[in-house]
Amino acid sequence: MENPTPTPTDRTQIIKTNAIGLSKKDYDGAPSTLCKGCGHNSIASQVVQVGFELNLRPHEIIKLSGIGCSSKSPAYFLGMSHGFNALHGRMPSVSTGALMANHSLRAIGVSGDGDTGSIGMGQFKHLMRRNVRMVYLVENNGVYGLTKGQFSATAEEGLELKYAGQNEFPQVDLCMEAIIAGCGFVARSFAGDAKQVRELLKAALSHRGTAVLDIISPCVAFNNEDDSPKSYGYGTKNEKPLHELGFIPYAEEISIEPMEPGEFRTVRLHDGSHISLRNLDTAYDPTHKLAALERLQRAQDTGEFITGLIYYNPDRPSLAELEELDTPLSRLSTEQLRPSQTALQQFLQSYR
Amino acid sequence: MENPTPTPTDRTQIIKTNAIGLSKKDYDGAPSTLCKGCGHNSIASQVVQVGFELNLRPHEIIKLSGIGCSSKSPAYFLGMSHGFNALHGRMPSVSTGALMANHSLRAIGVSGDGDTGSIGMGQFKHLMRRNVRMVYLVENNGVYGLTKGQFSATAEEGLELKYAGQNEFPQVDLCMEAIIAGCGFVARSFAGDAKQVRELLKAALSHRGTAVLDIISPCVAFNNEDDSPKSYGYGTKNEKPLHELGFIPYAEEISIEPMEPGEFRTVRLHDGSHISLRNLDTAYDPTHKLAALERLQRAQDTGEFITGLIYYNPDRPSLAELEELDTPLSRLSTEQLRPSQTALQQFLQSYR
Amino acid sequence: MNVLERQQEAGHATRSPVINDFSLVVATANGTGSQTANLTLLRSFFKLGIPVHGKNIFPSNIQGLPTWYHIRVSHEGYIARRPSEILVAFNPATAHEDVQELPSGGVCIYNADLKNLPQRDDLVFYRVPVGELIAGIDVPVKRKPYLANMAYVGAVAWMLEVPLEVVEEALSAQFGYRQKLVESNMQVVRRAYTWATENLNKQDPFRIEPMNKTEGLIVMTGNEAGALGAVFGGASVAAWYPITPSTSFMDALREFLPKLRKDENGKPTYTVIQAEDELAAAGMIMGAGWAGARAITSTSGPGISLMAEFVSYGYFTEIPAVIWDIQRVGPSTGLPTRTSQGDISFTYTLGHGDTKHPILLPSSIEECFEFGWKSFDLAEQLQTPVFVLSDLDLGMNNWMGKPFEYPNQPMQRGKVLSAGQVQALGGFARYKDVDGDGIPYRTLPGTDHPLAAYFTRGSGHNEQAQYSERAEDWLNNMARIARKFETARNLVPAPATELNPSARVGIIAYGTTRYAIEEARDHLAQRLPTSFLRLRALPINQEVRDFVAAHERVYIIELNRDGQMHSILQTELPEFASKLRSIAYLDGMPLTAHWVEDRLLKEEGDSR
Amino acid sequence: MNVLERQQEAGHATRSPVINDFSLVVATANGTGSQTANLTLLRSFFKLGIPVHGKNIFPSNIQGLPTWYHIRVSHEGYIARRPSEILVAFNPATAHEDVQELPSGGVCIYNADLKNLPQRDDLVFYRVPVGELIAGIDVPVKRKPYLANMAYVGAVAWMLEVPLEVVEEALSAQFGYRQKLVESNMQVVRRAYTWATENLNKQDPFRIEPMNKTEGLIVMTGNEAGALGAVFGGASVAAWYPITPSTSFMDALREFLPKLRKDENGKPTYTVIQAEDELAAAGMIMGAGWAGARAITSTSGPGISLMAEFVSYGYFTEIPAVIWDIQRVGPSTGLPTRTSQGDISFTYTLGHGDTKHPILLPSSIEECFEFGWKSFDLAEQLQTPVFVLSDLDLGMNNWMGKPFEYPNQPMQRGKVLSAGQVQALGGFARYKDVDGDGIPYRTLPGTDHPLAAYFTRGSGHNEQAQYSERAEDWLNNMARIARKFETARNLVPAPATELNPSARVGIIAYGTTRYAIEEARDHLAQRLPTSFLRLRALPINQEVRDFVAAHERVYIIELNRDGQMHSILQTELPEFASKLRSIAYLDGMPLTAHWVEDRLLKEEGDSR
Ligand SMILES: Cc1ncc(C[n+]2csc(CCOP(=O)(O)OP(=O)(O)O)c2C)c(N)n1
Ligand SMILES: Cc1ncc(C[n+]2csc(CCOP(=O)(O)OP(=O)(O)O)c2C)c(N)n1
Ligand code: SF4
Ligand code: SF4
Ligand SMILES: [Mg+2]
Ligand SMILES: [Mg+2]
Repeated sequence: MENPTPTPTDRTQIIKTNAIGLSKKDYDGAPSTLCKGCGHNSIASQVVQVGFELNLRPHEIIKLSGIGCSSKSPAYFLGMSHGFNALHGRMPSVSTGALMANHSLRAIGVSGDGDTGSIGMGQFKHLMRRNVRMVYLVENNGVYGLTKGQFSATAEEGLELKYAGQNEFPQVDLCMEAIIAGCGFVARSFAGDAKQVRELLKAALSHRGTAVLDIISPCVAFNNEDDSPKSYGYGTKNEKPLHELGFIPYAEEISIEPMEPGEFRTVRLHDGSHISLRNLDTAYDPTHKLAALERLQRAQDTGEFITGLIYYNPDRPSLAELEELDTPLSRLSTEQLRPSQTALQQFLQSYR
Repeated sequence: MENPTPTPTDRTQIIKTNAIGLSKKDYDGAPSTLCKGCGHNSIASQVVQVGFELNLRPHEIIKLSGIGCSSKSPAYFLGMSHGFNALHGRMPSVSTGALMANHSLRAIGVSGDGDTGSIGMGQFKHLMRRNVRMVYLVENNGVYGLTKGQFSATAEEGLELKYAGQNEFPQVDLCMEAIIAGCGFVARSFAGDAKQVRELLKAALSHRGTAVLDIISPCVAFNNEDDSPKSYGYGTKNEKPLHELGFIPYAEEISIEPMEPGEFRTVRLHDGSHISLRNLDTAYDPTHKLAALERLQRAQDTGEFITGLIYYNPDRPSLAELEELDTPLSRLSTEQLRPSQTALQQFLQSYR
Repeated sequence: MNVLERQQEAGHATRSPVINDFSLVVATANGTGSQTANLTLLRSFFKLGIPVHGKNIFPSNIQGLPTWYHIRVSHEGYIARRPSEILVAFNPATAHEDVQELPSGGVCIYNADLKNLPQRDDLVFYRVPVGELIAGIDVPVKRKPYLANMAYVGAVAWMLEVPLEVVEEALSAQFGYRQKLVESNMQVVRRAYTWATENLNKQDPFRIEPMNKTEGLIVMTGNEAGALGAVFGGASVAAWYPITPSTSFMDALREFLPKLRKDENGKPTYTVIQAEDELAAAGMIMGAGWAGARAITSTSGPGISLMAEFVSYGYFTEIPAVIWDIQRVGPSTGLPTRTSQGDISFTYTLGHGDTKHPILLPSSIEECFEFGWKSFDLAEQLQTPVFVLSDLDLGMNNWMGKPFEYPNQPMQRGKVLSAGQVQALGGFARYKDVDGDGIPYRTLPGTDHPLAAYFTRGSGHNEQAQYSERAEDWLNNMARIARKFETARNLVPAPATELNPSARVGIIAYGTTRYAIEEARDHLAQRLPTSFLRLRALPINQEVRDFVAAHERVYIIELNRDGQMHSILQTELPEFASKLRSIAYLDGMPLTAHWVEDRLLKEEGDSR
Repeated sequence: MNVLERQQEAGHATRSPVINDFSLVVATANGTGSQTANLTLLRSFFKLGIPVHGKNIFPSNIQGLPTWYHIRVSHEGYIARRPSEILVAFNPATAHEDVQELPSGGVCIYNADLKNLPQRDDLVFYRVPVGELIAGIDVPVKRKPYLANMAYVGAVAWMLEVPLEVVEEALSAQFGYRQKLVESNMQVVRRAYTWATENLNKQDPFRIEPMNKTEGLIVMTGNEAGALGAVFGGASVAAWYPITPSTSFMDALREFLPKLRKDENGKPTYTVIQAEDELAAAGMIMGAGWAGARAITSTSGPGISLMAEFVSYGYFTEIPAVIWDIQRVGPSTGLPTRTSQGDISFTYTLGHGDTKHPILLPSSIEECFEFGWKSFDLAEQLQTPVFVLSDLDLGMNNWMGKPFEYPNQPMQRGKVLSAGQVQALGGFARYKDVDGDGIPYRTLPGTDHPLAAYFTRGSGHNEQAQYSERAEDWLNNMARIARKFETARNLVPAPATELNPSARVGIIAYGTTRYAIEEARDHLAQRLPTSFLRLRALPINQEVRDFVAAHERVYIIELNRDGQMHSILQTELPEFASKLRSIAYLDGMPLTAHWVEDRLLKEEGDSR
């Protein structure tokens, strides 16, 4: 049975619970109905793990999605949080509305590459511009899984697949798209790299505005041949993390210093927590937009599978900040929502 | 009266005609109903001029647009060509369909910044990916002119306007968007720079796939205060051409050499014509994607108003080439469209 | 039949004065600022206590194309459109045709610059030397052209004998009492007035005389009234994309909210987001309504088409939201600056699959205000998207009305469970019909209880909101939603009915066609007495059935081509289908009483 | 009433054989490759000359959720859904419920791995030790799980006495005669068959016997048939976005076109573009139809909603295009893998403003093929978007049919003027009603004549296609388009009517509900004789009016909640509105004859 409303674990059992007394089970959702081995499943289980480790209060979270196998995943985590499985490609607008109604909520949005890059391109770009505070997970497999494997906009040019044939069009790089649209937290990861996914997700939840995680998530049914850049085989063999990542909850002030190859540094996140980066191979500075674009383009040209925090810039206020929202609008009293009778009479004076 | 179907100029008059015997008047459209001084009007008249100078055969051209003041302009040029004033933001899909039906036609699409950057973002990006052979003119004024001056997606962050107030969101740079989406001909110009607009338009018409011209075109009604980057005042004062441009129809083979500052070189276009570039101030090489992105980003950061051919790469085949279209589909005979009776019988065998 | 014809009928040899009963049209070009001049005239008549209404017939561009402003002045209080007897010809492009259209006995006040107007000796012509009159007035150059319009204000004032102090008062209101502007403009008005007094002699019968019929009334556009209603309805999340004629609705909302809806700390209790298109606007109000905001958008035809998928979603997932459709002429882009009632059937069942949506049908600024707040109550009570179908005529033109009544009931937030209630109930099932009215209970995100959460999805679900492909779950759920629609019948505003005991013929209409119909009914009182039922909402209730039952023939009069409401009523009242007759017409202009009379008489003639 | 009941009625002491008259259901999990096994059974019966039909009831996911495949075998030729007497229980998740649902006297063949099935001694159980049977067969590991399904093929073959060579023939066809695959699979089939012969003894009455009722017939899905029709209709530009259940339509088109539509130089005479969404797909076919291609798209409910704005545009600008809606259960995402007739009223007037669109309503693969080509002729003759409303049941399931008839008329390209004709006429007016049928003339872009060009726009225009805001231009143009729709009435396919002289009751239906209705009518021949009119298109013609007139009561039977066609007919035939009765039902499953009989008898009971 899908999405049973779970209840907090009975305390009498001896089960490991977190700081707010919830067990990992309490962060589960319904059993997955996705294919065994689907990348989306491993991502969902990382969300569960992160919820547990960060002591998230389920009722403070909302989970949203579009349509697709990927977009089904919110049903498979955080069963005690409100969920919204929207329309194909339209999760961004729904999230925007929901978070304007109640900006105290923290939102985890899940989308697919088709849901975001094909039908959803417009809403995705404009969400970035508005910088709505939410985590935007793309479970990117380069195909439309749920409709049986057609190419999506993120499929590599020239890629050949059994059902879909050959892809004639250049791939959409969602990280680049997010960056030039103004997104301040852009990361790429790999469903096979559980630890990195977790650390990035934690950092993303601490970001001030929209945080995009473009997670390559193999479709074992339609796009998992080892020579496909979005397969497990390819990912496991070729993933090239730009740095080693660690998330440090609520540490004291630490500032950003420029970094040399292999050097270690921490970046302060909006809510006071930090993320630590230890560069691997090359020096990479995720705080420079052009460097990020350059790196992504190079990776695309050379077929490198780079992962990590690709761009970070906390300067732009979130939409709720811009709108100067205070009390969540959904919590306003009737009195706050309806001006007085005298207010009406006065107002009408100027129309006499 | 709008859009009168003009007839070729009566030869007996002594009027200057071009190589195919048409006068400039023959390339006119209906009288404009746009505001006096609107940038869109000057662009329309450049299209007329280019049609005349390039000896375009009106019946070989189609003109398409979305909705907006800008999108009205196709009615004001090439009155002897078929026109299609589509839906808001949907000109790209309509153009794609029309040019698949008849890929021998040359298409001039006109859109606005709202039509392209707001409602039309998705179709714009996907048109670039498909590389449909057409000229895509954006008459970019940073506002929704026809609906009385609200900010569009290309308005500068922080810009203040009388009606629209202050713009809180980062601007969409349509040139960057086009480049990362795979467009091979990306230029920016200024409605006030008639010559440059003409030369770019000519070159664009010779391009193999989609050619994007992002033309800053002031809205005198709603966004023309001298301090606004999309005003005449600002443009005239600050326009910074990256190079001097010249279009050379059908010259013999000339290849591209790397160029030094101030050096002169020509770039061969798909149909054998050329465009000559003489660098101004800095060395700028429009054939390198990253350099182009870098330049655009820098211009945005420093508020520079750069114009010229920003990126050029003729390598990708057009959609019609990819689809291996030969005889225009709209010209196929009934025989070519309907297989024989025996073909049907044979085909059904395998379903018995 | 216009006043002049009536005069002739009355067989006057010399023309006796026509007082407070005429229609005047000002012909100018778009973007010449004539709106100020026109509203000044309108307000002058209003301030003199004479019932008046103005209609702006403008083109779909920003500058230069023909524009007509119709002012109807009627001591009887009729405000429907009526062919004008008085023309102010200030647009060279249309002057010729405009003059031709005047009825015999009409008046033409024209700008002296106009060349070769048609010669008609059955008209009275007044020539106004605008050039001279505005010469040397000191105003910023930019405003210079606008001054020309003040010349006709002065001329009209002279002709109709409007006291100049009244004009000045009206003008000041228009310019927000910015003295310098008022002065420079009044200067032109006075010059024109004096010039006319000295150089023209009045040959026409039209005059105005003060009355007291506008005592205590207000003047406002329907879009302003609707937006104000939304403000008092607690609109908290508005999302929109610009489109004529709905833009001024959101402009008003954005103007009113900061004035009326800051909290004790000066923080906004609302937010208004300009979306990238209508798809996004629809998604935003869905998300907002789901999360507990009072969510609203306004749009017009093309936007409605783009919202179809989300409305189908909102119907099935049961999310409250309010959608204003300020109707313009469709299909497609159609006539964006002309009025229509052409989206009725499309919105009533908007979206794929079996759907039905409540629709409110305002006909006045009072109802725009009322439905402005009530639509939120209905949306949250019924947990479904609710439409308000206004039109360009009502939305963008200025109408007289009574000062709005403050909402006569506390806000209805519908069946929302708090954490405490969830605790008390030991859980809840999102889509269960607990009360038998088809309306389930919901919780808002953020409700602090482990059993409060549920999963919203557009795919099949059972009472617990769990994914389900089971036939019986689908069947039961959709049957319940249908019951909810039955509940709606008696929740939505009831029709306004005028039963005429001696009438065998009934009229059903909705929205702004009422004014032409009401005037026509008065004229026909003797020849063809009628009853009148004005629908204020869909779905219909028993009252409508009874009305139809009580009459031999019922004409549904509406402003579209296909008789959309007529079709809806035919399917809702099959037993009466054949006595329901359609009178549908759409050319972009509001109906005239004259046309309604003719059509009714013709139809009745045919059916006798 | 199923065969078993009938047997009991007939009061048999011992159970006499039931030959070629049963329904069998195979219960498996999605993505286990059972489709091959099921189609092998289907084809075996077909090859034995017995009328047969299969329905796949599958979930909206790719792997693991329950799936049922129903096979109806009927010597009488009935192919409607019928509750199954024979169950192949291979899905642990549903086995318990599946067994419960069997009628008394039914049969259950089950996988020995299944634990604690319900004990019912009114059923016959056959236990099949699948594990043993597939042990050590050599196939690529990946295919191993699929083999299990072959075990039930063998067991069913034994039970129903299907000759193994027939099974092998069918199997080979399934595997495209790839010998190695066929061999390994047949091995399991044989093992199961032999094992059953040796270890089971037949206690059930069901058997099949060869007949000759499938002589010369073909088996195909509706989507394949429709796509093939489009290929012979000259489809040249197809644009689409994937969506169940329409995806297989485009898959078929993309498979067939290269085989049948290369020109003499091997160049394609078509192109198929996968769009980024349905908005774009709609825009592409508008552009293509305008430029002279035969343009087509296929989609389902959510896509229809997204196409609304462009369809309103196409209606008003008069652009030919064909839109297939393979209906699934809505509203919203609904049940994407279940069948429905729920988009009828939405598509009929799709788009804002006054719009009406021709709709073709196929009920068989023959009609899918026929409408596949005819829809292009109609779209180009009428210069408007034309819908073909199929459904998931017809589109995705395999149906028997006669080999398709080659188009019986040359292609109708409609009123398109060549350069020469424009020259001869000295110009043309795009939107002029030259012939009085409401259909104007058009030219294609690229027509080499200075007067050939015109400007297409969704805003108001006059006969010359020039921009116009004039009231009379709007009125005339829309009136002409309405006339065009009247012309359509006699151009679209006429209904198929079976008049029964002794019938006072008529039935009107469309699409795939026909099979349940035809079977029901036969059963009711004595108790309740009925006439039957099957709509093959909208708008309706005189024949429909006459049919309704000729009967006392007419039931419109359809697969949706709100009786959508019923409503359309009520408004088209107001004079008969009250004798039109709605029988509407939607739970995602195709109707059964049994249900139709009951409902009809009940309704007739009530109305007596
Ligand atoms: C408007 C609309 N069009 C089409 C579909 C059909 N559809 C469902 S999911 C999907 C694509 C999903 O691809 P992606 O977002 O990459 O998710 P994945 O299944 O690959 O995880 C499509 C086209 C739909 N549900 N709605
Ligand atoms: C679906 C839809 N939504 C909204 C509109 C209203 N509308 C017409 S033009 C326009 C914006 C045009 O802006 P832009 O593309 O920048 O053109 P400009 O007028 O500035 O040249 C809008 C919102 C419309 N016509 N259709
Ligand atoms: S089809 Fe692909 S994306 Fe969908 S569940 Fe299966 S593996 Fe995952
Ligand atoms: S409003 Fe602006 S964009 Fe539109 S015509 Fe006038 S100047 Fe041009
Ligand atoms: Mg995908
Ligand atoms: Mg603009």
